[in-house]
Amino acid sequence: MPGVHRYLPLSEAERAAMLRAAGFSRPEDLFASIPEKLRLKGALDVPGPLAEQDLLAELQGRAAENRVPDPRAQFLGGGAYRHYQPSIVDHLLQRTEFYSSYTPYQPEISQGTLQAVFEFQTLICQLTGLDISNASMYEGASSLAEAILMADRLTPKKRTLLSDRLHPEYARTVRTYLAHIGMEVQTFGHRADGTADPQQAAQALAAGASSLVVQHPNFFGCVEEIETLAAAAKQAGAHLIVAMNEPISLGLLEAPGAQGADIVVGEAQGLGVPLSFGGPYLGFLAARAAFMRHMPGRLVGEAKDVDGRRGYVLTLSTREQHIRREKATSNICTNEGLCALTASIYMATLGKTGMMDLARHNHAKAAYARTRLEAVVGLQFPEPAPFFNEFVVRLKGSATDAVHRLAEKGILAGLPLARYFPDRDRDLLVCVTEMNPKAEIDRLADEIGRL
Amino acid sequence: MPGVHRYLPLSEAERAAMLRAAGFSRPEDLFASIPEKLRLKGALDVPGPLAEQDLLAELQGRAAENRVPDPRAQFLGGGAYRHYQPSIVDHLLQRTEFYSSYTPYQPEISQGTLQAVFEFQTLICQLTGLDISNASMYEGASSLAEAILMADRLTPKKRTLLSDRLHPEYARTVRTYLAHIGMEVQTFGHRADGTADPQQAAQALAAGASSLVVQHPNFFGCVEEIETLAAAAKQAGAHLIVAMNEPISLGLLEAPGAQGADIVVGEAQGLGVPLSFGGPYLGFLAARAAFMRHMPGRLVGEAKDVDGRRGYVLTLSTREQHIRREKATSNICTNEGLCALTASIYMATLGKTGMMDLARHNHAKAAYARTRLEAVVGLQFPEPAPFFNEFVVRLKGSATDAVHRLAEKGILAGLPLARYFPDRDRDLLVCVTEMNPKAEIDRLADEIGRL
Amino acid sequence: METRNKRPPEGLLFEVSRPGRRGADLPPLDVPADGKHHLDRRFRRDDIEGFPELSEVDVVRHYTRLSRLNYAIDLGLYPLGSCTMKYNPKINEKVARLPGFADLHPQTPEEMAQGALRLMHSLERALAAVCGMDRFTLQPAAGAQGEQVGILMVRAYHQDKGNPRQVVLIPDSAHGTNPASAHLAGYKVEQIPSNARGCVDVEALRKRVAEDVAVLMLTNPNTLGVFEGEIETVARILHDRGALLYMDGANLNAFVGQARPGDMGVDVHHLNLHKTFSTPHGGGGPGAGPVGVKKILEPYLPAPVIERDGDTLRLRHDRPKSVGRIRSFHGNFGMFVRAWAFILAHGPDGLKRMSETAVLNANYLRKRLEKTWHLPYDEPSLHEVVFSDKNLEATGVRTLDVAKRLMDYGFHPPTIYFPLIVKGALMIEPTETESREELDLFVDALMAIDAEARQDPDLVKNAPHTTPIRRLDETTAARQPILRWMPDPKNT
Amino acid sequence: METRNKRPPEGLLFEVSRPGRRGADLPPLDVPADGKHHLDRRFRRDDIEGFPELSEVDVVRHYTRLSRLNYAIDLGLYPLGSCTMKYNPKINEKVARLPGFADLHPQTPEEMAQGALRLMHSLERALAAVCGMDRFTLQPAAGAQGEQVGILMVRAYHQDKGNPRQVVLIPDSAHGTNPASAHLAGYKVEQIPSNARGCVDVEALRKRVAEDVAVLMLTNPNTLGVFEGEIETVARILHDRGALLYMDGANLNAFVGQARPGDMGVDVHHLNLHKTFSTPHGGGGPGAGPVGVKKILEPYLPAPVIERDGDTLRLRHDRPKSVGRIRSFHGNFGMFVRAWAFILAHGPDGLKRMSETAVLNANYLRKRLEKTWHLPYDEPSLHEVVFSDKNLEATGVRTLDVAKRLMDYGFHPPTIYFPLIVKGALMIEPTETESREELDLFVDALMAIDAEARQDPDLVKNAPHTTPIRRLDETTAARQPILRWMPDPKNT
Ligand SMILES: Cc1ncc(COP(=O)(O)O)c(C=O)c1O
Ligand SMILES: Cc1ncc(COP(=O)(O)O)c(C=O)c1O
Repeated sequence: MPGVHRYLPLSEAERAAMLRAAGFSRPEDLFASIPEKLRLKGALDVPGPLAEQDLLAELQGRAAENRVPDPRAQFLGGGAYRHYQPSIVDHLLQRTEFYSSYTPYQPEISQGTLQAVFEFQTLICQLTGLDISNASMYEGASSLAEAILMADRLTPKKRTLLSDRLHPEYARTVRTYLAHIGMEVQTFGHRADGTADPQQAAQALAAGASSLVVQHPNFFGCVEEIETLAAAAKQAGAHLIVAMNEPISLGLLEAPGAQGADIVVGEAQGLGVPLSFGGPYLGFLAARAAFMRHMPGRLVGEAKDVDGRRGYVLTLSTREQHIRREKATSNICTNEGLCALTASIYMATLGKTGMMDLARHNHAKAAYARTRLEAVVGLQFPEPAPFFNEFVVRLKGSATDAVHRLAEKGILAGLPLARYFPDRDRDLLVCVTEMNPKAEIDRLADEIGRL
Repeated sequence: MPGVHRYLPLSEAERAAMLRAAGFSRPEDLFASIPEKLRLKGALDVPGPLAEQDLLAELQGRAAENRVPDPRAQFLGGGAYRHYQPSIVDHLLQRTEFYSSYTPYQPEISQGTLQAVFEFQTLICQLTGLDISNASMYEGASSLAEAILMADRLTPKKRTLLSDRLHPEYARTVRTYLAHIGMEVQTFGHRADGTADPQQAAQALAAGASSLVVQHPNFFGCVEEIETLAAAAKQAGAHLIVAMNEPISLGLLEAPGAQGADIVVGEAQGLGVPLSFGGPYLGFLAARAAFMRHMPGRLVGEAKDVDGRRGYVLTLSTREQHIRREKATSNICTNEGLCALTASIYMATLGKTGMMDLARHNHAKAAYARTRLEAVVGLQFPEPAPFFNEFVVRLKGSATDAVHRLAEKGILAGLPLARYFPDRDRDLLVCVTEMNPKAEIDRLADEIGRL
Repeated sequence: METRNKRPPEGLLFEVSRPGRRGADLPPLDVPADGKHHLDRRFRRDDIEGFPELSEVDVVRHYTRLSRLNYAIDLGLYPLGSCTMKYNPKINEKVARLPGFADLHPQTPEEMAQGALRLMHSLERALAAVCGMDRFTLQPAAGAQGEQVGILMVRAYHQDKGNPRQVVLIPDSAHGTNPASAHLAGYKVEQIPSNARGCVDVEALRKRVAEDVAVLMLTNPNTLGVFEGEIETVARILHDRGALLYMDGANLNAFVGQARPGDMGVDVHHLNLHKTFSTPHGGGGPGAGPVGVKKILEPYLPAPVIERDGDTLRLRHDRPKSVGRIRSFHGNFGMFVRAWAFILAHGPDGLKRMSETAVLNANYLRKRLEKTWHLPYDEPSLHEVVFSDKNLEATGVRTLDVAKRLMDYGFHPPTIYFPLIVKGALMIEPTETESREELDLFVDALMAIDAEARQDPDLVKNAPHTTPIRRLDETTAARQPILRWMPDPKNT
Repeated sequence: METRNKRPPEGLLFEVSRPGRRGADLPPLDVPADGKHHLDRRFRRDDIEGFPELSEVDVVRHYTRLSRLNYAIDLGLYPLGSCTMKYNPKINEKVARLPGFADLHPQTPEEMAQGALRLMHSLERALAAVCGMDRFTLQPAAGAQGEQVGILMVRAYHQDKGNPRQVVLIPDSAHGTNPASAHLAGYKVEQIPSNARGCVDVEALRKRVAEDVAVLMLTNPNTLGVFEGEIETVARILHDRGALLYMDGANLNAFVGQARPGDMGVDVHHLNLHKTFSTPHGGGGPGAGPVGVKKILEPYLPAPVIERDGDTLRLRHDRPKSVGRIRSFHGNFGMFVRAWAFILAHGPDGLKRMSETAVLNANYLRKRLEKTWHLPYDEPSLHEVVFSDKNLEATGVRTLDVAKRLMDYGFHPPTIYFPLIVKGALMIEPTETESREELDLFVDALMAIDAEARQDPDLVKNAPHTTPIRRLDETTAARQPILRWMPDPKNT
């Protein structure tokens, strides 16, 4: 039966009957409104159809072509982080009521999603030490761009200052977003220890800017001096935007909001969202209350129903594109709802002590790896500043070659910085998490020593 | 915190408060009713505790120690069958409302399970061509024993006749069940073509028996002459019990009920239940209406609620152990509910045409394999009778050795009959299903040819 | 004002079926469709009458809708006494589905299945440690089959000594499977009365135990949740007369890590992995009922047994004295994986803490309820507590009504009318995975129902009011049983 | 008589939290806890104030209970117009979770990620075939970001020719993201009116298109579900004046396999994998908004692009004319896996049959409803149909009331009050995965509601009556926004 497909309920007979009932004689007539010459004559040039059994085999084959070392022996970071996802997270995500539902436009039958988002907003506020958070954004880089735009809406200066320690893909994305809306993007430099330089920031701020952007921990793993930078920004009437892409660090690091940051934005993939070769991930945006009506994206708020029951609704939608059109605070519509739910369940599962212990473990393991590598003669550490779970090691030779040679030993040693900075050919960005047992860290250090 | 475990909600503080509230001063006092000298002093000698991350790694390690060839190159049958489980089956099974609920003693909040069982009972009746089915039993072998007991309850003769073509583990289980309740077990022989011999059956029946038991297709893969055997049984006033352990065959073979069988019983694992090294599986038992009040196990029936709504309940429970105690029709309590649900979803998904097509494919593939092997000189086929998806091939040398040698080629060639019949050292039971692509069947034939 | 959603209830598979639909597509047949092995017409069927035809979407919706009609442990307290309805860890579901386990064929040669055999071997040893027994069989599919195997071993033991004996003694408080299993092992069942404390009457036992008695099946803690304090004496009485002691270990959750059957004089017992070790109940099953034995019974264990042979584990089938097989293959392996994961997750202290918490929760409930609800046996409770409807006699509200009314408060009712020695029993087992707030909510509900019973008994007697279906007419259902769907003659 | 279950609603995570509980245990730390890299106090926090503390059981119950408050596609028709809420195949969820995909780090060296790159490459090529475009970028995270990328490319194209131009034209029936995205690309937005048939007014367009116009963003089929029959003329008008045609492909489900944007004169368009290609909506996301372009725009595609280099696929970053990155990494890869699986499952005929069925279902609904419900634009419908509440004017019942009342009939309401050119719009898109009986049930509900509106308007105006929560006061919610939980001052 050509037409009967497992995903299409209608049988041939039903199809024919409905066609008649709808007043058509032939299926083609359904498309009579498409000019004849635009009607596709041939068949589409796509593979398939495949029975599910063959489909699974096909995709298993594809997945198997990704030849990567055992996760325990991977040391990649650089904007995406390897963390263990407790089994209940995915189990709960697979509730069809969560993953197959739409944006909760109809609150009476969407309280599950709405309450979960309200909780997500609160959890992000607690982690970042800020007043408000939205319901999620696409991912870290575009979220940062939106944050810069938001800061400039509250305090129009048409200028932002980026630390040169920002993830290169974030910097590039910001430039793409801001290219044509008359905002100037300027970068400021760093100190010898690898952290953003408050002096240079202050100088740059003197010319006026709506925001000062610093990544924390920065792209090279260094923990930043948020308080100092916040002071400089405040002084110049600019908003300090702290960009983060390793949320687990917030289990150990002081909440940037408590250190003077006005906006904390970035990537929350680390909160249990699968690596999935780069997406879907989870942009987040938290800010001081003053930004409330300038926020991009969806916001969920508390409300009462006609019987006085507490419930939750999408609110402040006059900020959004479907109401404000070109004057909206952003063009975002579909966001990353399910990833926000992933992160919420993850955070709820780890809880306060779990999050703080996990962060301690990550730091301890990275510190151990660093110490082991420091014992290897001939290696250098161009960024001596304190770090969380990531740092740069300068090898004796090409880091790219090193990665390939260690791959043969079943180790994915890290990210060669040459990928972004051709002049840093010997530098390797190494990330160590709870996924890396001591034995593998030792193996990494030994093999690097043998290079 | 020693006491706080992820599976135990109570915090230390709550624990202490509740202990006090319950009127105890120390946790040990909770066990004051256990004589002091019986109280365990030391700690239990068991491993753990493991964090979930380590637990997963540990069990992945165990699973990896099972070194088996690719499923496509496996040809094992002999009571458990390799079939593709459509993805929706497990997705639906993972609804906590299905897998974490208890036996539906409280129908008002168990209609999901009850309706599903009612549907299962109906599906089994439709497949077997009989009037009634129960809600599931442990697995095939013990279900057969229960069927024999049931037959003898309706028609007490204290004697049953087993075909010698019955799965040896089934025969052994029947003997264990019947050993001490005064029932005689006798076997009857087979014909040269490998099928049960109606003559011998008739002779044996002459002495009187409540049941005649034949497996279909039998252990050696042969399709049996149910009509003839049914006639013989009827003639002697005995019930024909057809034991089946490959339910997929019912997509191609005439319903035994329509051929005169009084009871069809056996293993329904083939209906989408995972192989899982032998269990949990799915015993099923279908029979003519006359057996209704003699049925072992749970039965679900239709009922009306106080508002006239249709619903389903556990019924005819006066047959069961919790009411009848030692006079019950069986001692079964917990059954294989979730496996019955698995089978129901599987059958619903394949549907009428799917079940019939799948059975045709299985037979065609087995027939192709048989034909390919027949072309190999020196091989014999001791059971020439028609088969479904399984048959015996007699190799030139030891089948056990052959299996080991082919394993090195990444093929699991089948079940050496020596496992059960020391005298059939050269015989290999080969099963071919939709899981075996032509290429692997060809490889099997070629490699056997090379032995 | 309306209260019920107007969508019609989900029909049966056969009613939502539509001719010509299909929910699965098979890979194209890659071999000749017909050859010399073509199966003769007389063997073939040309239809499966009434069999459903649905698309994948139809199937998913059907079962998703049905699922929403069920209560579940993940929705709240499920206090079925004697059923040990505890939380089922999700990781256990995940590991049981690892392809290395889920796709492993039971006929796989031992050498290729060492991981599975090692897991079974480890589980056997862990259970032996937990129970203080010498050896375990994992073969039984559930507790009842474990009882059957256990009693068959007892019989084989006596047989070996020349006389299988005739009688199995069972307390009147025992679960129905005990007598049913003893019967299947060919024994005559005799009841032993419980004493005023709800425990086995030792004097009555002493009088009764003679050469004809093969074994006593004692549930410990018994179905009142009370520890059989005189179990050692009981064992001595039996052993002195050559009889054995079988323990029904369904309630093992009460003292894991606190005490061990093996130290109590127990010769053989079963336990339920689907209770103490949290394998999911699946709406009725599957379970697993491992049986532990002392050395004296080891020769009679069902075949095969797992044994070391150098570094490899082997399944030994040559066991001359074995009672034989009780089922095909190796037992409910999928449950073994889950139970093993459960043990590893807890470790020695965790298991001890598990039983301690289960008993704490039961005693907390008891304390909060006993002033209002009648406690027929005022004995120390372990993992569960049994109340009755006695205090409501005047109101005409019965245990069944209370059970149904609890549904309106969002709870699954306790086990009711069991054990039989308590009239109108409400048997409550909270387990260790309940939080204090959930227990308090349950107490509040029972307190509210007690008040309702006095103020507005009909409200309770007509409960439940808020469930998808209300009370069903079970009598008619049993009198004119409809056990399967039939095509409506009108439509055919 | 009671109607609502008495269990209190599930509290917030922070309310059900209890100090000292934990839901996860970490592996023991296997390295020194503190060394010379100890982090200075001033960097550290010593608490995460208010952060929840729950056991695993608490978390599972919390979210399981919340889930039951949601409607879902697997529970029934979800006819949100313009959202294409179709069945999400379960196999897609399974393959997206294969460790080879789910655990693949985005910084993995290309050589080790060939499987992922091949999948992306295949998907790009399949989408190009489906849409008749020359090249695709998969980078955009959703439709809106796809629009943004598309318009940025248009800008780069004009820029290259020396003048980026100033204006983007958008019909008044367009989705809000269109103007918002155009604005982000630095353009001035001007509305083009729709004509009496609900399509773009070609004459108005012809008048308006001049040197300052960069592009027209045309939704096709438009938000009325009507095919823009004059699209070729529209393209010609634009091209004649050097402007380009952008197509919003959110409604592509209407003509997959029947017609292709590339053949209609479209220069660039996005589509939504989370609509036409069934990746789950996830309660708001994630999605994916691939953008297809004609050769002329290829140089401007976001970097990186995937390119063959012998047998290996590589990510090319050196794209001098590229508009640059719009996000980090390679796009929403998990959605690519699902979409690719969806395409493979259907094949060419299946995809064609998909759109045919979607259109059939929409027209079947339309026919059954149009006599009773007001059809503001009596034009041929493709995948969706837009009604209005005009016929109910006299009753005082409004579109919102109808939407809420549908919930009492067990349905999710259609999209309402969109498109803006229809007063009181009810925008119904059934998709191809609905069965006839589900559509009939929906028609019956709308018919019944029409009758109720006339007989008992308050019943409808006060709907819903049977949902866990009833109508919420959104005005107050927006006036005094409460956007996060705060500890109750009383308790602190
Ligand atoms: C005390 C007792 N014994 C035996 C059994 C029977 O166990 P199963 O249901 O696993 O066969 C049960 C289970 O309900 C029980 O509670
Ligand atoms: C017509 C139309 N255009 C654009 C969009 C925006 O797509 P997305 O939500 O994926 O950003 C939508 C989605 O609602 C839509 O319906």
